[in-house]
Amino acid sequence: MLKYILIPLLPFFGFLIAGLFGKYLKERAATVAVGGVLGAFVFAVSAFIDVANGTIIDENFYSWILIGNLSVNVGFQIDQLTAVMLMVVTFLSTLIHIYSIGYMHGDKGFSRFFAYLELFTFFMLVLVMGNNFLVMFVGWEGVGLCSYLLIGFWYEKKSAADAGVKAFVTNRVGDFGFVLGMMLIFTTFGTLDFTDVFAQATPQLAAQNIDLLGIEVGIVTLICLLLFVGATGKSAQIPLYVWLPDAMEGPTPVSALIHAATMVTAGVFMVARCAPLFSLSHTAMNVVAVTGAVTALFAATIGLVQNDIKRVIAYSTISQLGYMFLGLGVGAFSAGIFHLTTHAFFKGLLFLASGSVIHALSGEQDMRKMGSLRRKIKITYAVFLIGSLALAGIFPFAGFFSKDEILWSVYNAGSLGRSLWMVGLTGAFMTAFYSFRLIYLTFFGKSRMDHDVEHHVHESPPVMTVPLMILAFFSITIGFIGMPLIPHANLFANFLAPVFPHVQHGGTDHGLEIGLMIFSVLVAATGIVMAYVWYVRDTRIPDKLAEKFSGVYTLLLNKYRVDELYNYLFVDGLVHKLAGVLHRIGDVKIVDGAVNGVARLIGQASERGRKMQTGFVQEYAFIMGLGLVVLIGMYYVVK
Amino acid sequence: MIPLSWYVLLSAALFTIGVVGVLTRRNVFIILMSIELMLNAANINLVAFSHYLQNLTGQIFVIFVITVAAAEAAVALALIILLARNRGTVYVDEFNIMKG
Amino acid sequence: MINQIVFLYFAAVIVLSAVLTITRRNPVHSVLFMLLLFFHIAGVFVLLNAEFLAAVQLIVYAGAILILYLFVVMLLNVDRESKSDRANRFWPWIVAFGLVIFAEIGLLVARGSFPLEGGQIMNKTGIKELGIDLYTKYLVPFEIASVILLVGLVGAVMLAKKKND
Amino acid sequence: MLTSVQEILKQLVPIYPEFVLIAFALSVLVVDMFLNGRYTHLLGWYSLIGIVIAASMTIILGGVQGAFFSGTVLLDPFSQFFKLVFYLACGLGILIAMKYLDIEDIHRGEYYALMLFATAGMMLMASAGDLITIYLGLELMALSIYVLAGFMRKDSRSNEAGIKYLLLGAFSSGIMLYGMSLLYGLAGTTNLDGILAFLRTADLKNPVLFLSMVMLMVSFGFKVAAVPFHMWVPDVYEGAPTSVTAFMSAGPKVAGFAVLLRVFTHTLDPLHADISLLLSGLAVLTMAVGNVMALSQTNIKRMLAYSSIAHAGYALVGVAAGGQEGAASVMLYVLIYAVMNMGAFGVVIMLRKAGMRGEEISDFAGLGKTNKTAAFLMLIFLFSLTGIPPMAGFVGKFYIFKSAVQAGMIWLAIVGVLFSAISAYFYLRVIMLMYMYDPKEEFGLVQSPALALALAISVTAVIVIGVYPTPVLEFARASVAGLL
Repeated sequence: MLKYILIPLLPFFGFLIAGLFGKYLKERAATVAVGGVLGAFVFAVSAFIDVANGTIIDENFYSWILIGNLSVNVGFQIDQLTAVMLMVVTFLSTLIHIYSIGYMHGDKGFSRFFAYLELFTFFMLVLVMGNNFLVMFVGWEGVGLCSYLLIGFWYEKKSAADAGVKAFVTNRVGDFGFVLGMMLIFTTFGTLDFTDVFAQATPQLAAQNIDLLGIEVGIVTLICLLLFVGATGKSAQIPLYVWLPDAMEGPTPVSALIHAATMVTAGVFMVARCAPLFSLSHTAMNVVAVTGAVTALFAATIGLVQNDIKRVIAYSTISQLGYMFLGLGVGAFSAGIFHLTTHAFFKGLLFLASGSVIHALSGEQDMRKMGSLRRKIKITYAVFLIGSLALAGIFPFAGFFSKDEILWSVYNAGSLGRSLWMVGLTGAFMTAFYSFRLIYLTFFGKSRMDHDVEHHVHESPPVMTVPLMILAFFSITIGFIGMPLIPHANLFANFLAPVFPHVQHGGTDHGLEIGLMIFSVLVAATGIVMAYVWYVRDTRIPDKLAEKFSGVYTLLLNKYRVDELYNYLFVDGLVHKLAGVLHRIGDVKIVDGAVNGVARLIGQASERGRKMQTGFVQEYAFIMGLGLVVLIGMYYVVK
Repeated sequence: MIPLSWYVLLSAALFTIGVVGVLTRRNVFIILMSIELMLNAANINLVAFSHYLQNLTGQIFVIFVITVAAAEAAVALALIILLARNRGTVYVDEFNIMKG
Repeated sequence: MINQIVFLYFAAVIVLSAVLTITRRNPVHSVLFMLLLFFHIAGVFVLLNAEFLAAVQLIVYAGAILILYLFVVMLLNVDRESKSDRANRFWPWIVAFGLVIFAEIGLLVARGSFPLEGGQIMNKTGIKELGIDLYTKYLVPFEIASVILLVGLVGAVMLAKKKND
Repeated sequence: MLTSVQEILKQLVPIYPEFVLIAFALSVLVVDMFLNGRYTHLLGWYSLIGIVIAASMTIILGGVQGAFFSGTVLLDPFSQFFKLVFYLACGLGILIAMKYLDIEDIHRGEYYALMLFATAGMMLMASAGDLITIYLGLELMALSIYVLAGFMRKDSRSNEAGIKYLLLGAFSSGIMLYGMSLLYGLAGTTNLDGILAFLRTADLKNPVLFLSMVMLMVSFGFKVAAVPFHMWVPDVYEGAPTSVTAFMSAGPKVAGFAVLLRVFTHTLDPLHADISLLLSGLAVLTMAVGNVMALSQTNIKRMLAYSSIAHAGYALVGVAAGGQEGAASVMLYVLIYAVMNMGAFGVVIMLRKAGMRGEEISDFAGLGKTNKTAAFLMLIFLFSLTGIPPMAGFVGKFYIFKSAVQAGMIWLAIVGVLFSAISAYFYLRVIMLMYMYDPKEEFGLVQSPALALALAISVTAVIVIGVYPTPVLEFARASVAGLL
């Protein structure tokens, strides 16, 4: 048992040591930190082997909240799903820790950075290992906090601090759904333990309704939708995705670990964990699938025209997360988790590789100021290409297997499935296009670099390139554990089968399956070729198009003006005066967009309220009296 | 035989006058006196009920109310003296350093 | 009948002097009207067979508390009252608001009922019973009341004394 | 003669704790005269001894239950729970005050005496079995606090806080008395059990009953700072000496909830439907106003004042939910709230030193660099106030909203969680300032062993209750048993 507890505890000790003694350890803090996660990885492997041998661990340590005969425990559970997540989290975390030694070298917050990273890993492990909703929620909140700390790591950069707050606050909106869902689960099932809750999740229960302000809603549907609100916040789905692109203000290893490989997939993990509940509610499943598909396409279109290298990858992350939800939503839970796994590798790779590019260019992130780098930083170019091929879904790279498994399941999911399949395929085309647009702009063509920058271009040190190569290796090979077509060759799905008893299996028409696969690879290849033609062969085309369809282009470039839309809806539509209240109330400006919109509205209410607080005792007494009169008047309402 | 409701109406009137006094007058003394009016309204109620209920509790309550009123008046007047000394005014609407 | 006339007289004076209390410009005048008011309330108490309370009302309320007010009013001698507004500028609204409160309380009381209304009128003076109750049944409240007076005393002295510390 | 003294002492056993506190307060007053302004802090420790003795008596009396002194005083687990919270609040209040009073140059023995008197008043409120005891306990507490709020005699802000609190407090007392008189007229008794017995058979549609219930609600709402009876809170909290503000935000408010629970979930229980409706309305308003108004504050004491209003709103959700679970959740919540809020004020008080008021939120800028411990403690308290697990504040909120959902008031829980999400903004602002900005100027913090002890107690409580709340939760649940 001890070794399982050590999985989260080792990073926690790492955090304590790096955090408390960072001042003395200096750069040796990294050794401690890497030791912590590496240890966790070793124990995770051991746990994985145990699970593979059939040992499912589900143990309570003590009861946290005991209310009568109902209790919430602090306990861990390691089943197949957790084991997969443990492997992904600890492995990537280890690699990214190592990479960070090189990347953060010389930063004055070096030991602080590693302390945060360790703390994040700890909470992430708590999240995936919890055996009930509340422990999961502790991890859930914890990773949010660490993400906030890490995004705002370079707090001297104002935009970084703002982005941190935006991430935290948007996530609070999502958490709001999670908490409510959790509460509803508690009152419905009388417990928060996964095993007990899922054991009671029967079709009879799904038939029960609950009165919500006069509308009858299925209780399971309501629970699932509330949980899904939480998932959209954490996993950056419409409409709560706005924080993720801004989160790129953080150091690149953070983007790779938190905003690509692990934390953002927490929502996917949670929905998969609750598969027994979700599969009881068609409505909830459809909402998940449609949200996923729409996000996948929507984010991909934005990704087409972004110029910041990290933002392109950020939007592609949102889009890929959309695919995972699409898979979950049609009942292909193991396909969704499979995509989560492969995505963790190739997206982690892409982020780290982009970090290597940025590192080489002394901090430049604008792709318009890159070009022709393929000869100068060969290793980075090679791994970037592998990552992009995986992202585009080209056979035999990892992304191909997982994405096609999802699309195949979607295709087989009735009429809604067919239309979502079309959406997914369109998204896949765009994915291929923008990921190679990135490659061509960055590594091909003429150099558009500043002279100084060009002079200093250099390949990253081995401490950074070795993790890249390891990730590249897995980006090529990891897909084979989920082989389609051949009976029993999908090791991944077989492994997870006990956790997802409700898995909807794809159709059995192998001919059709192969046909669709070839078709989607062709679609992706078309995207790549088109990107080649536009950005390498005849570079005037994009500009011409942008000119011709300037409306669409600006719309995309401005990310559909969603931030402005939120502003309009929440601010202009309701309040006439647009006073920058939050600027006035302190020097802390709370970010743009949706958050700012709501915040400004509330801030204005707050300012108005302040004016009502005049300091005159008699006004206070009058308001009390008014309260008295209204309350007495309520007599005529209630009686 | 006086109906009980007469007493209650009298006390309601006194209570209301007290409330209006608290809410309108600027002089803090008169506000305090208005509060005394409200307390007296409650006292009339208590004594009247006590009488009609054949029950002494109401009267005892009144004794306590008067006691508390005395103590409260002492503290209030002390604070007013302080304010008059420090701020030179006894108008409540000029006690407004703290607001917002 | 005679009782009712007496009550109506008391009531009329009480309301009138209450209104005068809260409307006079000079606080000293207010205090004097309040004195009148307390006398009539004492009269109402007598009408309700609560002679002891009537005495307390006069001795404590009128005799002590009001005199304290008078002292402080005269001590501070704030004579700006003659020049500035006596009420804040919202007073007409607040008078209307007061009428609403009165109407609400009046309406609810008129529609409601007091279950024991019309019971026997108490004939005993009740001073003895009052004393016994106060020292037995309500012993703890009585003691608290003494502590409250002490706090009032300590607080008032501490706040108002001029000490060069 | 001797036997009769013993007889009297024996009869006083149920109110020994109150008795002890008052005796200590009196002796503080007497001793203070002889100390002549020197060694005043010793009186603080002396008062703490009194609190410890009273607390141990309360614990010893834990087994004694029932109505005493003709039903005017009740001893039950409910009142004992609250008394322990009051001891905690008073003890922490005294600890954080000692150094602060020196800095403000108002270190006088009366301070401790008044704290003890106020605590005795709160204890009587919690164990009141009669409207008269409630009224007197409340006035004893309120009167002491009026004086404490105006304790800085030379500071006109403090005077102003005192007079504002007094005027509005007396106004609300007037309303409460009127309501109590009507209730007495209806029930023919001021005894709480007697009133309950009356209500069980009475016509509940009687408008006078409703009127008196509403008037009680207004005045208790005033004490717990429920909107719209909250307007005094920010002004008084800002003007009062910070140590008094800390005590006010924990003690009297919790006492208000003790009475609120006693009267509304026990005595007036037959009216539960109406009460629940009105209180849930007040709860929504309170959460809204508290959280929204806190956003635009620049003074930390005012911000914490609005935050305390917001927290009263969460607790009111529990009262509105009613029943065993609702009451227990409120009790747990006020305990946690008292501890974490006192802790936050304890950090605020560290910033006050000669020549610097240390009350602006911007004064916290860069605290994370200049004083790591203080900043970290503040971080914990603020996270707890926000309700982030595994801090105690989360457990409290979780239990409150859970009981609301259980009572079928899902919408109320939704509103509560929503506003608690908003509250993250303004707590976060302080954290951002502490950790993400550079200090404006170099400044040292005021430290003292007493303050350190207070902070250690509160931070330990916040974390321990957060990580392992079961014992406290069980305690609250067991304590509510006598109430219903």
